Amino acid sequence: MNAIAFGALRDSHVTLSHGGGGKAMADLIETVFFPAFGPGSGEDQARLTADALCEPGARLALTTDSFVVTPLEFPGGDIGKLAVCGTVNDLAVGGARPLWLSAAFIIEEGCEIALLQRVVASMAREAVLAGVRIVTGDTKVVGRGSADGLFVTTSGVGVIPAGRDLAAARIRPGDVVLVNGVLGDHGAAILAARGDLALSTDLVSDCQGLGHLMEAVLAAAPGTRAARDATRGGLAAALNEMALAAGCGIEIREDALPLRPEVRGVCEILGLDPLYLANEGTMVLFVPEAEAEAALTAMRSRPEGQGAAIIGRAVAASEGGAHTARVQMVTSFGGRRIVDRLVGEQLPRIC
Amino acid sequence: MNAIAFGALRDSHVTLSHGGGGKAMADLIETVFFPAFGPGSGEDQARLTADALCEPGARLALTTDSFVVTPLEFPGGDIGKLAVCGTVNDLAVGGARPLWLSAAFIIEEGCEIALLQRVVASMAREAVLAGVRIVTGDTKVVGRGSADGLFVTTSGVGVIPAGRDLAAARIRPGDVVLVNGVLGDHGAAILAARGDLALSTDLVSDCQGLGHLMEAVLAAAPGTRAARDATRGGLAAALNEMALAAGCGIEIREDALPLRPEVRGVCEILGLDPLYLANEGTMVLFVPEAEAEAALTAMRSRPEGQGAAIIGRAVAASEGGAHTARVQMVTSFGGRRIVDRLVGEQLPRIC
Amino acid sequence: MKFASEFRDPKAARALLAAIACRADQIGASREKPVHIMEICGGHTHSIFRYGLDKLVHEGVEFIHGPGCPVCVLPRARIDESIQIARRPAVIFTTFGDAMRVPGRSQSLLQARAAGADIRMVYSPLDALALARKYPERDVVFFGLGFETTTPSTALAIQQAAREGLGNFSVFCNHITVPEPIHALLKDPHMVLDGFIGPGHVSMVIGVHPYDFIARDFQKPLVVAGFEPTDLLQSVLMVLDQIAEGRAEVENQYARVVPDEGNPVSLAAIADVYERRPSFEWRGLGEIDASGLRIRPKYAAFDAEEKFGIGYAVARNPAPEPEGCACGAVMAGRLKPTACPHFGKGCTPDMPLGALMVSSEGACAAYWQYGGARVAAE
Amino acid sequence: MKFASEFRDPKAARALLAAIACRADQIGASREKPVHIMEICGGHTHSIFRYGLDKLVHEGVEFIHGPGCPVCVLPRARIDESIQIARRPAVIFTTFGDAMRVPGRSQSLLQARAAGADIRMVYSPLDALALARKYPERDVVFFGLGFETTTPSTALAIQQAAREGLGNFSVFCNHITVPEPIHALLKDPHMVLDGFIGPGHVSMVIGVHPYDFIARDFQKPLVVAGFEPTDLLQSVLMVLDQIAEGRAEVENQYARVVPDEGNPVSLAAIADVYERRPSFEWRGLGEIDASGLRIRPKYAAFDAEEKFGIGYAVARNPAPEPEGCACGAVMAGRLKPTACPHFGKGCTPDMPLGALMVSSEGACAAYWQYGGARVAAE
Amino acid sequence: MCLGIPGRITAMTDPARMMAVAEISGVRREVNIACVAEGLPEGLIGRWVLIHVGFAMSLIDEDEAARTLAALHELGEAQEALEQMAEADREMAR
Amino acid sequence: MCLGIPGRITAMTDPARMMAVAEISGVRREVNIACVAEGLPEGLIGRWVLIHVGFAMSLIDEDEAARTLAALHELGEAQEALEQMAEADREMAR
Ligand code: SF4
Ligand code: SF4
Ligand SMILES: [Mg+2]
Ligand SMILES: [Mg+2]
Ligand SMILES: [Mg+2]
Ligand SMILES: [Mg+2]
Ligand SMILES: [Mg+2]
Ligand SMILES: [Mg+2]
Ligand SMILES: [Mg+2]
Ligand SMILES: [Mg+2]
Ligand SMILES: [Mg+2]
Ligand SMILES: [Mg+2]
Repeated sequence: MNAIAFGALRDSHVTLSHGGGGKAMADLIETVFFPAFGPGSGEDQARLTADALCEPGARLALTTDSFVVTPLEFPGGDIGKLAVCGTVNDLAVGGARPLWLSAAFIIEEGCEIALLQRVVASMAREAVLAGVRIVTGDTKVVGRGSADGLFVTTSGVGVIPAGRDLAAARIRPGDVVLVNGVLGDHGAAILAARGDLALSTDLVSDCQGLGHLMEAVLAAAPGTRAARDATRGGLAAALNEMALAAGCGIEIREDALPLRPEVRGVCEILGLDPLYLANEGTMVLFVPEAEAEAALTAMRSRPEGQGAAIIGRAVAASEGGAHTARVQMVTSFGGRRIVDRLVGEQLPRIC
Repeated sequence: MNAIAFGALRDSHVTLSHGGGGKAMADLIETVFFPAFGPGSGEDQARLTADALCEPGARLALTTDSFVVTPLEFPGGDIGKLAVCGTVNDLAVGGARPLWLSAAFIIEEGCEIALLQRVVASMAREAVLAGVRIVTGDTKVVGRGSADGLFVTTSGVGVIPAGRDLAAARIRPGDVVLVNGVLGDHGAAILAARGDLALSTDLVSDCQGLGHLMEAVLAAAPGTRAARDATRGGLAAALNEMALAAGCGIEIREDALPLRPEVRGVCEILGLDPLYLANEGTMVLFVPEAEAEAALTAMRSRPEGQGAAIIGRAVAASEGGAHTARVQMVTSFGGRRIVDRLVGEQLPRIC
Repeated sequence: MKFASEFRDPKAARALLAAIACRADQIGASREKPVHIMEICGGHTHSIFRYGLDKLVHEGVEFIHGPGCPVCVLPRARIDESIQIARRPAVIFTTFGDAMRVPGRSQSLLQARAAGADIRMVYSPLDALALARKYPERDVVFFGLGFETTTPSTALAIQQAAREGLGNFSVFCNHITVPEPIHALLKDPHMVLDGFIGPGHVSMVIGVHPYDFIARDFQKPLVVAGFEPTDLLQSVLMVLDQIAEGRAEVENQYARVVPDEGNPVSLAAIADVYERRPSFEWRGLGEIDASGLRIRPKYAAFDAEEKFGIGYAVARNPAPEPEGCACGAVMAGRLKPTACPHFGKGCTPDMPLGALMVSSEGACAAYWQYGGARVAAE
Repeated sequence: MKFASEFRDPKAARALLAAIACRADQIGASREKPVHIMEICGGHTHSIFRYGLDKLVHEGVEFIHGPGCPVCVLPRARIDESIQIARRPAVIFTTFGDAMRVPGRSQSLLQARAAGADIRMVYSPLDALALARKYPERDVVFFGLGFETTTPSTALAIQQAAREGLGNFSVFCNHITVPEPIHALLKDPHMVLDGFIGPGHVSMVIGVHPYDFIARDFQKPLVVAGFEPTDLLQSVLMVLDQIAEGRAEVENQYARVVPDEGNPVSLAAIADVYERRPSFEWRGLGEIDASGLRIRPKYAAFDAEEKFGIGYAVARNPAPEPEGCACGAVMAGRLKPTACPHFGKGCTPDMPLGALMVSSEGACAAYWQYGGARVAAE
Repeated sequence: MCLGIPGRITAMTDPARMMAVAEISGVRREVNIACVAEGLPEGLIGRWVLIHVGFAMSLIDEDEAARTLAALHELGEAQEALEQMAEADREMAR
Repeated sequence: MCLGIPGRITAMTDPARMMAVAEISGVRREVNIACVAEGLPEGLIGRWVLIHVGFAMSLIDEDEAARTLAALHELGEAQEALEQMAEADREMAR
């Protein structure tokens, strides 16, 4: 770098100046964000209209997630792709058609600007794929050691067309449980990508948007009861949450769970259970038995649902005290065990 | 603490378990967030309807901000109050009536749960005052040293009634510039509260919601052109941004600027300019001359506008090159100087 | 997965279960008067619940879950001491994830970490060594934890550190051994055990002969077993066979991994680095003579107890078990987890009162997590 | 604000401006042939622009902005050296905010901080001392910067550290003195200056006599001035009075703060802690004999240059000024900032090429920020 | 108590420090092979070992494994035959 | 070059270390008073000092300040009189 190479636009790394509300910040926004997302409104908020919102019976859906992931770039994605897909998916699994996203960045001083540009480009790409627009945003810079590189918070607004009402409370015993693909790829890929466990694999995160898949499923299986993306806490957390809301039990079959050998390998090495590994493009779906095949076919007809499988069904709530198990698994060995929520995240263990 | 005092609900500080997607996280959410914001929908998104949104000509407004502040609690507020007011204000200054907020929390391992509860209570209180509902949220926990205690990102959805169109581009030479109160209180109070400069003052942040004030102003001065909350970068940043969008100049009078002596004191000691200090409940408003008095009176009739003042006016764009000054100040001494954007945030200086 | 999934064949398992049922009937075992077989190792406990073997075997066979979970038997005082070490500003305290949630007197390592201690999870003592190389200005302490399976790895790490002169590496040694607590259990006059499933991975280090006293002095059969479901069922059958035939021998079901004489390299490393402590405290069981290892004086520079003057190196301050905790009785096989008055009430995995609720290998946690109690109750 | 706002009275200012105009006419000063008055001190430059005095005074009075901004004259090599110190893992490098954005050869301190160096802004060397007490295991280095006003504070901090035995505190000393560069300027054959506004706060430490040579040897008037607008205008008038009357004296407009003899405690502390360097590098001006201070050998333990073997303590590697930079000529009063070919093009506050664009006290930055150029151009 | 997983040694990384790569279901990790090297690290490539906390603790005896499996297989076949007979009995009884 | 602000000493905090509290427009900060204490720190309370980087560098001479102000005031008054005369002249000229 020679003496001329100073100043906002030519900085290679983010400094506190880029968050100060002055020229350097404007330069960062104009250099990094506008080329990817388009220029802002110039006002403090985006102003939006959509006919779909005004149709009688339509409802607006609002969701938000903060994304924190190490490393920021990993096989199969990056924090930006995650931030768009995660919020799109939270809209989609509720039956909402995603329309608009906001994106707020908390950047650690020292973050590489080229990295930021890659993340933002990845967000823009994923938004196009999902058919949403990133319409407003925010940038904050915090001192070194006050964040972990980059955090991205997205919020999503979508519209739930009249007549759609997906909710876990609508699940009935006998409903069929489906997933759209293999489990645990994201969690296992991230564990390996972090490097501190010195594991090397060819695993790739499953990070992907599920909006189009969900529309396809709803077209084929309009009676679909409920869906959930199986993110933090994995399939086990999603099923437990839904069983609780539905007031029923869920029984899954170990044999039926789609799992890659490498995911099994990571789990064996670290003593983890793949049911609790995070996914970022995998959802669990409850469909009335009569529509199960239609839903499965619809899923398999799209790339996001190639690996779709029926993994179990909803059953009557079992009697018992407050601690009664809601989710059970029939093991491939013929036994039966509870799939409970964990206390916290799984820790690698040796015994 | 005795042996029984373990487990999620009885923890006094956040651990990584509280972010793991399991029981500890559910406990945290149920113990800290639900009592303040009400229980969630049980789904991944909030589902909302509002008649106002469906009126012909109405537009939806969407905004987002991440809040990062040290210390998390300061005289006059805390990060939670800031997060609600900041987003409400970004909606309000665009003429939108705030309806719904999302709130995403990034919590550093070790964060005191009692602090979290105070912050969340403060958000709930401020939401009630502003007449908005916090309808969805998210919680992430990051390792110690990967965040600075707590970051809060709020997004806001509001509705801009038909016929309202506040935009800096509508400002015309001759328009009058108003502020609703004293400048720089937040920035100066935070600088002092941080403690590392060892300054002690009785200053209190101006953090407050401006939605009701904005409605009052718009009722009294329906011709209002544009407004902006003068947050990061202070009044100077807001004016420069607006002048740029308007393609005109702005002239303010130093005499007319409402400033507390303590703010002046902090600025003298640290070599700062109060025009660049952040505010969190102060907005700048452009009104046609004919409506200026009405706007001023409407402001002063509300507590948020007690200290309102006319501070200048829009003027024709001055000729000149790319670096032509847009905002100028007539000094109390009779001179005239440019009020430019800074490069980054102001640093305390000795010379 | 080779050498694992082949041993999960349901057909073979059904045959083994049928044979077990036949043998159990033959020796008159019934729900009311069951044969008590202790699986010593927490890994076996885990497999039993993971595959639901406890509910598949003949009702006359009752599994008693032994003390072989190193995390469960780690006393509160040792957790307190590890936190004391971890809190020192220069220290990076490294541990297997297992130990993170174990409650000490006032905090777990997870909570100490949240409160500011630099505590990092590693998969291997080798990763702790790598940290010591990476941060020469810090003191990297490894929480040495586990039975004979794990003991060689820390011994080899210490030898490696000594070779490299890594003065900033040390081990907080909590290694314990299997035979001694079994001896203590067998001497208990209320002992009800009829036979043992021996720990497969401990045995690959120490071989099968250290269990000879069980057969010889106490006339109980022991079969060293692998961890897959057919391994376990075959081993149960082998124990029942011995009982039916009036034999009491040490047998090896897991010969594909366990050499009868153990692993000579591991045994040499252990002998070089460690010596027996006069006694060591076990959670729920109290002090047991000669049941723990300490680092020999020649490696004192790598002994965190010596380096920081903590633990058995100074006057100790043992913490009594929480009141009403029945862990000792459960580990001795005198009480089922569900019979403990705290089970599922004051004691759950998110708020463990006793040690057996902490690790997923603890009998109470396994009952809870895998529904040994809850599914059965339905 | 007492002792400040009273000196901003527009009425008095108008009177002073009228008197100045009268005196200027009287001595025949005009836009074409102005009187050149150098305000040595960057603080005065700042006040002139902040209050628009340059545009209010008679057009025959032209302010020349002197070298009295310690940040502007800090050479790039010293920034490089400070970054070298700051990058050491144990170091906490503390600095006034002013220095954060000054470009070194490849980085500013702000950028070095973003790249991982532990660099903290403080308001006072006392705050750096407090950090040294708080972090005994770290090396706290204070970036000692400034003219005689600031020099006593670091001297007192070093004395205090010595008393407390704070071995982890040191100062990277860049203190410089006012009279020497003025002497250098006056010796320049192209010198155009007619009189000086003397630095008020430097003078409260050193008194007025160190400027005697200016009047005596070079026959130029100098008036030590305060920083409020009427202070400055009154001082300009006093300079013009001397010119009109053919006098060349050192006068003191700022007697409320500046004792003629300076401050004895400060002078004693300076004498105790510092000695003159044979020469010191000034950005834009080059090496100037005896213009810098270094820490005396008896305080070598607190001298970061000695402690870390950096800077003048070893072979230096001075960085040439960026090509085409006209800072030297601007500081000497031979060029207006706007006459520099880089001004507003390659050189702006967010991308400063030369030193004078960095600090808000730098003449070029002040022209830019306060519109000395831009408003005038309209 | 002690998680052990079978893995195959695929490459040597640092024979002096007794380090090699093991592969477990497509996942690779560097492991210490001091306990199984028997003086000739290179001979290990392709061998299956039992891995615990990053150390190869035991060479898997493939013949023993095959024997156990064969016995299990036999048992399974016998069981199947029994079950088919029982099934046939039930069919007939209907 | 050197930001200096007038402040008033309001309390002693640590006389041994020469530390006192100064107040500047309602803002308080601990400052070192070694340069202005003249052996009797307590006598400083109520006195105005010129503060730079946390050090009281000079006692403000209030008489001198008053003198300067009086001169400025006089000048201002004279100027006002002059301006009024000029104004009156202009009025008359209309
Ligand atoms: S339920 Fe808790 S207290 Fe009771 S035996 Fe089990 S772990 Fe111990
Ligand atoms: S414009 Fe830049 S290069 Fe030119 S004199 Fe000013 S600071 Fe130096
Ligand atoms: Mg969400
Ligand atoms: Mg999501
Ligand atoms: Mg924003
Ligand atoms: Mg998947
Ligand atoms: Mg979700
Ligand atoms: Mg906003
Ligand atoms: Mg805002
Ligand atoms: Mg979420
Ligand atoms: Mg205000
Ligand atoms: Mg705003």
